[in-house]
Amino acid sequence: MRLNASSPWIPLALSGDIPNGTVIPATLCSKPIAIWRSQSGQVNANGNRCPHRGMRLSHGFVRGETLSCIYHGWRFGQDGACQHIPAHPDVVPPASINCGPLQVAEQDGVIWVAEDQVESQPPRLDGLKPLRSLVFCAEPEAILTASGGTEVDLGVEATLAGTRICLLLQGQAPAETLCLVLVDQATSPKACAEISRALEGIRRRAEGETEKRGAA
Amino acid sequence: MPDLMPPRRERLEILGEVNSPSFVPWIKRHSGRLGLEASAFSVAPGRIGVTVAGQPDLIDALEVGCLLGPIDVWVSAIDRAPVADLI
Amino acid sequence: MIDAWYPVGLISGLTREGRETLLMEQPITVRAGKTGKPEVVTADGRSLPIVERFGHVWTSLGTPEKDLFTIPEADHPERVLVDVGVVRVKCSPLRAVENFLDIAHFPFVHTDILGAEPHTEVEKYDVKIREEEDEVWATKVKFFQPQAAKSAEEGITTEYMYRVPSPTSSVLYKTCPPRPGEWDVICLFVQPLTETLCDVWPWMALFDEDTSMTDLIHFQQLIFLQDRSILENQIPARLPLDPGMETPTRADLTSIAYRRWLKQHGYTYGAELVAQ
Amino acid sequence: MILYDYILSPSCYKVRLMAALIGAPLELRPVDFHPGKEHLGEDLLALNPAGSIPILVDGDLILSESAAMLAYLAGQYAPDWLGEETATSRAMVQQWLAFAHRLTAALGGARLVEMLHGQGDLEALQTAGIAALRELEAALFKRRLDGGTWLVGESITIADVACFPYVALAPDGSISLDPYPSIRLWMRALRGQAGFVEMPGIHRRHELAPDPLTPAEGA
Repeated sequence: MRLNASSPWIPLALSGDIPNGTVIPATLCSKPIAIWRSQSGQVNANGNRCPHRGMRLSHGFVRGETLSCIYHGWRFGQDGACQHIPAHPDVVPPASINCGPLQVAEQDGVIWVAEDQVESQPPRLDGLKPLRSLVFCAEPEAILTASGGTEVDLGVEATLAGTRICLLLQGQAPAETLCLVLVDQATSPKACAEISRALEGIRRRAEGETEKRGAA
Repeated sequence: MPDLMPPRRERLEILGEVNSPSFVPWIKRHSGRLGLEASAFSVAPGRIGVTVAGQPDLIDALEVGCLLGPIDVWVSAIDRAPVADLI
Repeated sequence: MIDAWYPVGLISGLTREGRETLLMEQPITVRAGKTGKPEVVTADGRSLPIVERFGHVWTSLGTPEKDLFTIPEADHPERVLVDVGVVRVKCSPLRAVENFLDIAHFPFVHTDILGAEPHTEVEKYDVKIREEEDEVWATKVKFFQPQAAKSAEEGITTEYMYRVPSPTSSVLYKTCPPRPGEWDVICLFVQPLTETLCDVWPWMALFDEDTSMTDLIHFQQLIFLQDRSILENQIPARLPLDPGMETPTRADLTSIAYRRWLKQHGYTYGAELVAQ
Repeated sequence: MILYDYILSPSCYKVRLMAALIGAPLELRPVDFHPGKEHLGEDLLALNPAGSIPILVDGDLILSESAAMLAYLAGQYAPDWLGEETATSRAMVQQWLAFAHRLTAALGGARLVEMLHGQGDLEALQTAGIAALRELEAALFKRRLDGGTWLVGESITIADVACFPYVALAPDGSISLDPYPSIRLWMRALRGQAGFVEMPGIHRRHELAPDPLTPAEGA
């Protein structure tokens, strides 16, 4: 499967999974990154490595409009630039000390990250709303097979519990795929619950398939 | 945020087994990361000189980084002296 | 590093059947011999040299040129000697030592115990590689601590000295609240299992008549285990000997001196030579 | 009320955390579990022949199961934490208390092997741990669909406290929590409760303390 062939934007999380004042780890083209949302609601993404001594920033905390490293409290702004070094409180850090900011866009309830500067907007997901994200210990091909759906640019379209769903797939590591699940906008909460349960079944089948192939 | 510390200009003399060709570019890169202006490099056997300008604590940080440096150099000492007349 | 001494078990924990473990990827067995004296043997039956000191059994895969370092202060008869036990950490043995030498993380990792915001500033301190002893020493290290030791009730500025006498051991001397003028001795002895996995054996020699042994053990385990999630989440896993991808500052001077000393001796087991 | 306690035991932490969250008085009696194996000594075996900790002693009452301790503390000091008085709610709380045993066996087992030299089939423990985390994630996602935050009902219960510690410490057993957004949000909500206390491996939420760089209001 060739995922996401036509867009530089990679879908990496659902908006609802990152409320204000939180940070999560993610993987962008097998590179660890941190995605965080400031107290005012602004989403940001950067490398998941503090430029000071290499601590994962996804273990840190969001205070106001800044992300702090849990190790020594180095504080970074939305442009990725270091704003404060607690061990040397009088220093005004230069913008060149930064945690590798990435371009990020939030659209249709999905958070998209791009490796390089891009002018375009992420693809629209018309008529769909986000449901949940799952990680499959399986390759995208196995997920396609298990879902009984058809391949589209960003992953798979399928029908589950009588509803149109879209699985945005992103390989994170060998046999590890992030799956952002979108459902038809009109789906009722009851149907959403049903789809969520059915997804667990697709995951079992896809992982069973991957295991079989691995053993062969 | 107010700029609490006035910038300073200093001459660093980096002594030791420092003549690997990797070191000067390394110092330039590291100075750049620290937002320091590094200029007037001079290279002699067992010695690299560089003039840097910027916040004192960040010049300290450059000294700390250079003390370790890349794997193919051995820095035995770094002498620092203020350059008074340039700012 | 093969000729250095490494801790491989508590003397008090020795058994006849022994404990199977690793030392720099070599399988070894640490056990009490027939006379009760400790023995360390490799998988191919080679007996390794032994030192019994500071509550632990020490051994070496090579031929140690020097005797194991000493801690004269620890011999004081009134000190309580504390075997803290062992914790396995998925990190480079060198990273475990480096973290132990660091005070700037206290307010964020050991919050309200060893440090607290807004007292985050690290004052200048002295660091040198002492040529005669061939050890790294950091002295006049001062930091504000809300609860400096189990016996401390309120915040004080605590003074520390750090010492690295062997590649994976560190000794910390810190102000001893009940005995002004004396130092508490807290050690971190690290057994390198692989380049990215280690067993950490903290050990202490304290002046503290009031606190129970169990409380002392728990306090040190609490502190050390707070560091574990940090140590397992630094990138790269091995300790960089080139800081080109990092931003050390004056507060990191002990860490840098330790790395310089490792580099000077070619102690690179668990180290990353090129910045990445 | 005396808790025979070990600082690194997630099961002991459950009881410390519960007491802190509801403001129940608790006298701690530290047990030299590691390296001293005091829990297997005569004195503690006399209290709890199973040789496990925690042990909670209140007068003549001796409890050796952490779930029972949570129920006892809540019953004494904060009955709301037992859940609503409906058959469904009571059953669901029991369901999660039993589920917490699976977390202890799998995630706790992996943690003992990876951290404290315990014995066990690490891969099997991790597989069981991941299965349990996926089950929890699915249940918490379902709760989010209904607008809920906690495992049972509208407010936090002993079920949440019982499941929290071993889940939060899953990385100690080399089991990543990265794939579980709903678990992450649930843990964050619990760590944000008034009275929350930490244990090694579970950090506090620093952002809840006043920002030292922002002058306090009125200052």
